[in-house]
Amino acid sequence: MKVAITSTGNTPESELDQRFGRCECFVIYDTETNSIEFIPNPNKDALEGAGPASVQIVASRGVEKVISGEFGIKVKSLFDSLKIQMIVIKEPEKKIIEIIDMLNKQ
Amino acid sequence: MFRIAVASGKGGTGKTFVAVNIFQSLIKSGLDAVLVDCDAEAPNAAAFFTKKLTGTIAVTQLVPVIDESKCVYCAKCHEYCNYNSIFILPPVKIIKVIVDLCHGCGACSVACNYGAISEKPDSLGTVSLFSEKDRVSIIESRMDIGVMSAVPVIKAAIKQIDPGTGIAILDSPPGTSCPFIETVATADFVILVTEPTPFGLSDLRQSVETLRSIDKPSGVIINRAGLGNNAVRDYVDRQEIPLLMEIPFSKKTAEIYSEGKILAGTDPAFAGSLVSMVQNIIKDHGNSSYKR
Amino acid sequence: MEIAVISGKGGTGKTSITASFATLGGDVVLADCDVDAANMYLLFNPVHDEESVFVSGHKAVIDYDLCTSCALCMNYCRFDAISEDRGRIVISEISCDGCFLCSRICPEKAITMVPDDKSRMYSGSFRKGRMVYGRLAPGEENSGKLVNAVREKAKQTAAQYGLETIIIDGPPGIGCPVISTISGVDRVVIVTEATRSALSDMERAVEVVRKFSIPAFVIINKFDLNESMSKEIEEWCAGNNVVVAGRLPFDRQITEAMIESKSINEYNPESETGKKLRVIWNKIVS
Amino acid sequence: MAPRPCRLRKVSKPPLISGLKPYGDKLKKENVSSIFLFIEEYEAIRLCDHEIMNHKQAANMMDVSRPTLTRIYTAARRKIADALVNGRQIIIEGGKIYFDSEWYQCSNCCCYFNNPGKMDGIKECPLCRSSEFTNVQQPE
Repeated sequence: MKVAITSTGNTPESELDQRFGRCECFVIYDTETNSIEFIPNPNKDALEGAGPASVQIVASRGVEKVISGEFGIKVKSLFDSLKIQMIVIKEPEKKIIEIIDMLNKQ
Repeated sequence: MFRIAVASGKGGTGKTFVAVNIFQSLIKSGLDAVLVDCDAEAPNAAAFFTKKLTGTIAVTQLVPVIDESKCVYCAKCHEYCNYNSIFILPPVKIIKVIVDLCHGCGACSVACNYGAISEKPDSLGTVSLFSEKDRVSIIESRMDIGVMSAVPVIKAAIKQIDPGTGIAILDSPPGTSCPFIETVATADFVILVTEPTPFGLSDLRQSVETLRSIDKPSGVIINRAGLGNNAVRDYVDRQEIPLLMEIPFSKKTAEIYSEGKILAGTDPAFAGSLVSMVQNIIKDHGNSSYKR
Repeated sequence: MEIAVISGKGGTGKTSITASFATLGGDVVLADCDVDAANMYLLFNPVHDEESVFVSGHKAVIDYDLCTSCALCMNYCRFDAISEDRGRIVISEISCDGCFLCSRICPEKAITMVPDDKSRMYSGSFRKGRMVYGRLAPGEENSGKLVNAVREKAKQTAAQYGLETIIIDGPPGIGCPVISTISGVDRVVIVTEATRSALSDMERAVEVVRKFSIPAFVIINKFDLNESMSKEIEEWCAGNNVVVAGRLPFDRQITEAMIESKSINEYNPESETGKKLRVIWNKIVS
Repeated sequence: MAPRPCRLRKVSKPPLISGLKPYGDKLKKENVSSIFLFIEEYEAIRLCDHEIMNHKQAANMMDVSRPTLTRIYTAARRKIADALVNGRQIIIEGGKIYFDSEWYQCSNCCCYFNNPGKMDGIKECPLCRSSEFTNVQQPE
């Protein structure tokens, strides 16, 4: 299963980015193969509609879950219709690697 | 027709106060005038008058509707859309229009080679017409909540002015951004209403610079004169901007206004000075024929 | 905590009240999101140490060496931005929305889109903490985006300097910039005054805030200019479950304080207005 | 063969009221039973007759097929007509539904999450696998 996490940088030591649409970077983590991919967010500075455009990026990677600090209204309804689970973590200092560890823990 | 826009950089300087009083004074002295409330975000000029609502015009923009049976998910519309308002996931055949983000530019329907995009009107706001004796005398623009830009509604309101009218008074939106420019660009003369405070001065300066950049003649009315300091007067003198009038601060005036009443209705001297001010403006700038 | 101060109508004293809150709040980040008319810096004279360019959109520009005046772009433009003037195609910078369509369909590739980069964002320090403010170049659109940029910068600044309270001076009206200002904040303060037009504008502002289900507080400024109107506002609030945090009298000292580049709570903290604002502030943050 | 499990219906907005009471002189209080309008039926009426959607749009909103929506809608109208004509009280409750805005908070790691699958209930936190979580309105 693939999970998308919003990140403030492109290393596992980076912290979770609280913004979904305008995060620095998306992390696509595959729980089966343990592979991590970092995708810089091209919509970071989009004038409008960064949220939906970012949904498009992560959804096209086939993720089933997405982890971020907050989701906007438009983003929520899009993920809902795509049946992708949203997980909100309200701890900005959480590191990407810590989140991945949680996902791996049985 | 001569068009005068009443504007102010900052909100609450008494722009609407000046606009409704000028309009009332012109009408009372038998002149042919129309008042256009271009402050589409917060229109309230019409509330001062008891005119009859005689018509409303829905202002819409065209938003795309996608026929999924014709769509081949080529994503060209998405690529053409500069506002991120088309959401598409070709592998799973999902395409959605996010109407809230759409500016109605029509690029997506141009992009589509498969005839899958048609368009439908989506509400942006309304223009209301208030009349007296079968003649439209107040035009009000009002945008819907959550709409991106007031500009299309303002444009639609200005279009409603009967070219045969003598004088049009445009109550402009505050600020110096797009809606303001849209309004003042159609005017022959701009009256800037300010107040003698540091905030008032800072905003006046910005408005003056903006108007200079588009070559619009303007003059200044200092409202609530005596309340603050002389910095605004000094600025106006230095910049050689005509000082059209000073309206002294009085609690009485503020009270009359707060009740939704018009000072010029009870103060003939004030009404008279507004009419002569307008007549002087027209005399000086009447030949600067408005072009768009 | 993020607190946004807005008003349906301009000139209700929103900026002066926000300035007082900044004084009362101790070490704060003050974000001036009234980007059309950012005035807060006049009161606090911040020393700005950072300036960044804000691109507010794009505008179409014609290369007349390539243009054949075929007017195709004119027929496609939905914003009435393109016209013909004596055989020459002209694009109005004012009306152009930056949709890129004309540049895409031009058979001669004569139209290019250039970024609008005249707007600026500043951040710096002032006597009560840090301050972030934007300045929109005249005639620019997308103030909502600049508001977002200012708020984002304010959040970063708060984290960087360990400041807990962010106070936002919002834009007037109810348009897109206002929505950008209040979405996701913890408290919204709506400043109104005792006039008929301010009431109707406040109703619209409350309607917008409702959509976000954020606790809202109303302050009736200059209530004594028309006490019956002020009553009417209070009744409306009571009937619509809106908390009136307090009423402030008309006070010339606010203007006097402004001329001295001070908030009323710095200029005369023991004045009636100063005391009342202190009570209101405590009510809002509690 | 066991009957096919019923697909859960998506409801975007919980009803404001929990029912309606009839009034009038000729009302016989004793032998008139209440009508139970299911929440999915309420939603169908809301979408079709209040939001003025066609059945296809409403079916999309509720995540059911068009014929199912029409069935729910027809049942709802019958019930409302019965209540109107016979002076019955309407009680809005029950039904196989889930709310669109349904969110949970994990008691262990404090994260918030929603349940987009909906067909099967949630057993554990998707992050830390804790089985302790509570239903919340929306993440703050």
